[in-house]
Amino acid sequence: MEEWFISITAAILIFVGLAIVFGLLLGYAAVRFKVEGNPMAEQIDKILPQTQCGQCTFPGCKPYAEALAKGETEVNLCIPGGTDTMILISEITGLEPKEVEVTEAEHKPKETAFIDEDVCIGCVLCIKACPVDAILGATKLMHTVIQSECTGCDKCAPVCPVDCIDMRAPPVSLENWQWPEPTIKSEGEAK
Amino acid sequence: MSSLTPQSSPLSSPFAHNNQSVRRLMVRVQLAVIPALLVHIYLFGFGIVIQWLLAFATLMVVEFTMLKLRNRPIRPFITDMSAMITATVLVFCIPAGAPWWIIVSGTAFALIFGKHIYGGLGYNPFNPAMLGYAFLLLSFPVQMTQWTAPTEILDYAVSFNNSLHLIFTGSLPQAALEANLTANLDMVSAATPLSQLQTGLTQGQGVTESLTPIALEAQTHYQNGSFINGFFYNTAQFFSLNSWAWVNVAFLIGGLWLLAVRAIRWQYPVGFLGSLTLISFIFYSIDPNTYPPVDFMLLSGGTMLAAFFIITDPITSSTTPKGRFIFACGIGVLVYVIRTWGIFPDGITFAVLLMNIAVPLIDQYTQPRVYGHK
Amino acid sequence: MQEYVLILISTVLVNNFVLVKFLGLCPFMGVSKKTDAALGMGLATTFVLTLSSVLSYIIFNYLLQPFGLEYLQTIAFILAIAAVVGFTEMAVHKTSPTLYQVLGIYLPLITTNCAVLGVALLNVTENNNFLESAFFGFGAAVGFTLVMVLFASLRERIDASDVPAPFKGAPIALITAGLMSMAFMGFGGMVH
Amino acid sequence: MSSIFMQAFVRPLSIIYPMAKRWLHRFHGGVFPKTYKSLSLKHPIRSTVIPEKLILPVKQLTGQKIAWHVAIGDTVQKNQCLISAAKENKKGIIVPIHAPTSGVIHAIEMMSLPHPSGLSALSIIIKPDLKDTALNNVLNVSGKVPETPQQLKDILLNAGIVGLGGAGFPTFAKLPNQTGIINTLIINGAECEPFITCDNLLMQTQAQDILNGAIMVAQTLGIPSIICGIEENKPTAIQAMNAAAATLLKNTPNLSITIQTLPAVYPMGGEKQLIKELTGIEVPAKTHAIDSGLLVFNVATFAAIFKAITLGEPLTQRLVTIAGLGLKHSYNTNALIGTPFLTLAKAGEPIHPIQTPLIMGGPMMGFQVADNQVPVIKTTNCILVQPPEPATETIVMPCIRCGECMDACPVNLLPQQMFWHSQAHEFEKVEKLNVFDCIECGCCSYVCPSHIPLVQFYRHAKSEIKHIHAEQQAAELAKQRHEFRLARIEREKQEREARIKAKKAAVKKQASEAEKPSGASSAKSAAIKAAAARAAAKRATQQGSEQNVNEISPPPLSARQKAIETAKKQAAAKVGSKVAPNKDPRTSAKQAAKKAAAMAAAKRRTQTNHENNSDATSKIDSKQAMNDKRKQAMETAKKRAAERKARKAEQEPPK
Repeated sequence: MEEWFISITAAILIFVGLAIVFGLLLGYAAVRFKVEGNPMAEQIDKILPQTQCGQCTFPGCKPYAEALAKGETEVNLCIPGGTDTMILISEITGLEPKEVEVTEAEHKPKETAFIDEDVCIGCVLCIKACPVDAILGATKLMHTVIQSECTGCDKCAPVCPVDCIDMRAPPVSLENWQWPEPTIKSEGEAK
Repeated sequence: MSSLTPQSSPLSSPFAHNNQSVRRLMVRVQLAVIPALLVHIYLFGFGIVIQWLLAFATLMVVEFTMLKLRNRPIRPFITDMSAMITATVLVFCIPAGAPWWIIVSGTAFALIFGKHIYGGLGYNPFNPAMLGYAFLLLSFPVQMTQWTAPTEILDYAVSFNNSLHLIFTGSLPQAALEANLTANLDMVSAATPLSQLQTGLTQGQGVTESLTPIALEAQTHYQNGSFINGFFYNTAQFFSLNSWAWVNVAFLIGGLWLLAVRAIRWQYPVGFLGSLTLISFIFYSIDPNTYPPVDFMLLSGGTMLAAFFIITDPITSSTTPKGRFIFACGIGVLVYVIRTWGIFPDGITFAVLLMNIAVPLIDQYTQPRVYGHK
Repeated sequence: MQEYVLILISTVLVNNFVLVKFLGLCPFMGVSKKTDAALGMGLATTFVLTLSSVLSYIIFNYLLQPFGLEYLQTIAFILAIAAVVGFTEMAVHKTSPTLYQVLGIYLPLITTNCAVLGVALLNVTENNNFLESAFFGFGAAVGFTLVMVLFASLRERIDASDVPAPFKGAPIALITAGLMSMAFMGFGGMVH
Repeated sequence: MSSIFMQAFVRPLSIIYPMAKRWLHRFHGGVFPKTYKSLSLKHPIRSTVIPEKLILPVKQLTGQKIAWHVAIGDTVQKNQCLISAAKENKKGIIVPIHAPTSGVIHAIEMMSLPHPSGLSALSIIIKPDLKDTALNNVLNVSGKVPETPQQLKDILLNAGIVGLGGAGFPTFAKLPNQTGIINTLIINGAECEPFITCDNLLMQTQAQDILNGAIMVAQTLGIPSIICGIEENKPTAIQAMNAAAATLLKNTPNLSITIQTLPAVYPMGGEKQLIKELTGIEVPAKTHAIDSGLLVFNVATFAAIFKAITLGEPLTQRLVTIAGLGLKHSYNTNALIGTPFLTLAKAGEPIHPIQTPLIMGGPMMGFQVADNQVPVIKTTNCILVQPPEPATETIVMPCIRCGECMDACPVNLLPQQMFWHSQAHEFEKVEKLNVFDCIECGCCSYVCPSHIPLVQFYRHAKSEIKHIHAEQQAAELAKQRHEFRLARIEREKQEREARIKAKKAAVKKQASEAEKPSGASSAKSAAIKAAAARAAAKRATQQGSEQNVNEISPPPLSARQKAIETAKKQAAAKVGSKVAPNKDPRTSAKQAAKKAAAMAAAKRRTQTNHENNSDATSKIDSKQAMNDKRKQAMETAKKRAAERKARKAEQEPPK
């Protein structure tokens, strides 16, 4: 009778002892290796295109990055970033990559806002809407877009009462002309 | 031609070319194999020619179907001869008398899993020939160890239709069997020096004893009425090299020609043969009885075939000069390790595959010094 | 001293845990997209494996055997491994947050990594002494890391290859792993 | 230069092992293409032909200001300056353009440029009158060697001299400002590109001018030694230069001039390769030759410098080779800058009419021009009619990592790895492989057995990497602007709250003083009184200063405006006086606060109605006209908006 009684109590004692030892060890480790803040948010923010366009339903890129870091939202909401940003986000957060629905933005060259000056009535609405203050002008005075600062987030066009803003790609000039990538003939289909 | 819009994809410089082409490169390697092929036919009979024809047929079928599946332009890829080299190398690795389905399945596996699954020419990380050889070695160990004996042991050259009969039916035709009886050799096959050495060593014999039986067999060989007593090496009419050594010498000659026409780079043979010689010299000087001499190591099995035709495959080997040297030295060391302590008599195929795995890492860390950089 | 070297060679090359014994395949396939992630995973696993193999030896020989409780060995080993992995996860999170993000879910998954439990159980079946089991654990982990890093650099090259569409991604990786294990069979029979 | 022994050993060996020739020169790699130079060497230099129109493209970057000295319809003399940099131009360098011959400015319009992109730029089109009347010494130089480097640089700038070897970098910008920095001046006579023989003939005919130009530059900048590198396949040129060097050495004792024969390998003519070959110095990456105390110019540039310094003649023409397998007679000529390619090509009697685009430059580094009517510019050293390799695309095989390109690369890069990562779009890896050190010489594509257009992959990779860096910078800038904007909005909110809180506090303070008994200590009440007085006075002065601000901007005050002003002044005065008599301090402070609030409200009211009917107040009778003008503007805007929507609607459905 005592034989199995001893082995059971021994087993229980051993496991309880082990649990206590490991518990203490992990408790000490948790205190000593305390990590505050969440570096992931800055890391994601660094790879977002910073257009502050709000197409991801967040007021800017930083809020979207924090939401991603906390894991509250999807990885594929950043439309201007397209699939490569989505892949980078999924790698950083470790979440599963998901298809980006609106993808035609990826191939077009970046478009910037352009105000048709003879239609603009100087209502200052677009200046308030622009997330990066790229529109120059004052009430009743002519408005114009600083092309180099505009991120192409297209927040100003819908706001304009007289619809005088449209998005235009910069004209191809000697400065921004790019060598096209050669297509290797044999990679394509059979001749 | 006076359109002012930017051209879609302007054909840019350079407009001159030294009209080198992949096909010309591969043809040179193919030519370099011919001396070894002739020596092999002279010493081991026509078995290898039939094997090569079988391999060529399989290669054509496999390449055609694969290119059709990947809808690639058929003509340029079939005539780029790269599959031909894989088949040729594979043919030298298998016994000349092996049954027909050995070479067919080996070539098919090599080309499909070795090359086309990764995207065709230029994308495969593993050497296709070695992949096929490893597949055969691991799947059909019995058939792969029945090497045909050299003709001077068999006392007659295995004629073309005899070996045809052997390959397709698995045994010699009846007539040849009787003629064979007088030399009381029932089987056609014999062990290669390497496997002979290995079995001898495992049974505890020294290097010299385990190699002499070949000479003994030569002794019982009966030629026009008198016994010729062989000695340490199997005698042949000229010098003291056995027939496998002669095949290796033929590969050496072909290889040197390749070096001269710059079809391969010097880092490969120098690295491989250098490291093999060094490591076997060290071990030989430590204990001559358990470790074979240097020249035996260099001229046995597929050493020369590997040095000039297998590891020099540019697609699967490292691409930087320093990287190539490290790649070749690595194979040399691994070959010696597998031959001495492994269970496979000739470790070349596994050594090559193992170093192919390490190629991307080697390329990353052996970049040459760029002009103007430290 | 000589047999420790033999143990190392046997666990790293001859019967490598991933390619010959086929243990620890899920991180092998999961984390091998980038070489630096693979190296990070390898180092973390080395730390865990060596520590847990020593710990499981102590638990088995000094706690279970005297009381004849050998049959409880698996639970005890898992407990030990979980503790070590918990400790490692916190250490990695503190020392290099980037590595912590890169490894992500695969760090806690080391607990369920069959190589880790495999090492502990094999130590018992081959009843290695203390030093042997330490070397055994360390060798297994080095073998795991070596193959992980090689496989990751190979995958980076294959991802950029023109692989047929149905084979892109995991299928071609599995085929490559298979061919790698075929290559590792070359070391077969060296150390019995 | 390798030793004589090496030469003797390599010559026979290279018959069986051709690549042994690579051991003769010091830089890595290099290729040995068929030179085809004999085609155009046999014929003497043809005299200049004046075409029926000259096109002079004006390369203008956005934001550059150019001073135009001519307009359409003016008649110009030869060497007359057409455009030059405007004084207030701050951005980049503008090289002046001179009329190559006398004639009439026919038009100034967008014409196609000789550039691989095929883009067009503003160009001056001159219709020559064939009289060729010239202005002499346009740069009014004294003919003597300029004393200071700055003088030399001004002459070179005004003469419009750029690097004629092919880069086209303005020469004056390459020169240092003080003397003694440079210790070797290199004359680049290598001319390693196949087909091109213009430098060779220039050396044969104008050896004296070239060396004089070099000596002048050396004396001005205090350079002790001059080395001229010429490839060994130009023996007559070497002889001519040696003879000229011998004669000129007599009267320039402290200067050492050496003519060095170089092994004929492509790309010996590259600046860094030539420096390594002649001096053994490796110019560190991302730095210019001048940082290592070296200056390299093409022979044609030195000839142009000599003419500019001695005769004051700007750069208006240059020696061009017109060659190709498609021409019966390849030849060299002193072509005027601006001559269309086709006229020169036709003068070489093409075998069959030219359909394919002409190539500017040699077969290794040239590019196809979009339109054969493009003009000769200062860097055009060759017009190639038909390159040896037909321009049609041959079958491109996948890369077999054979390393031929790596052995051929003169910069010792890894072309096969760079190609692999750029076709897989892993551009950060391509950048790590130092793709920006690639000089696009074409050796790798020349030797590639798979005929892959490697150079174009690297050009694409370079522009892609520049684009990625630009995008990252733009994103960084956008982030800062966004954060600044959020901070500004935050600050404005806080200021408004603070102001409201201050006002509420002031009102509350006044109320609390009213209940407290009047016998409180007089010192405390006196202090409050003083504070309230001071606040009121301050507000009054502020009121006054805002007052005159308003006065400056609007037109002379209308009657109604004056009435408001006087009312405000009395209010301010009453507040001030009330505080003075000994009324209860707390009530006066409360009243002051109420008064201030009222005044602020009044000010705000006047401010708003000041804005929306400012024009109305100024001219009461035109009030009506202003309203309907504004209404009209609104209508037109609405109409135009409607049209825009309709147009956008049409675009939508076909998409």
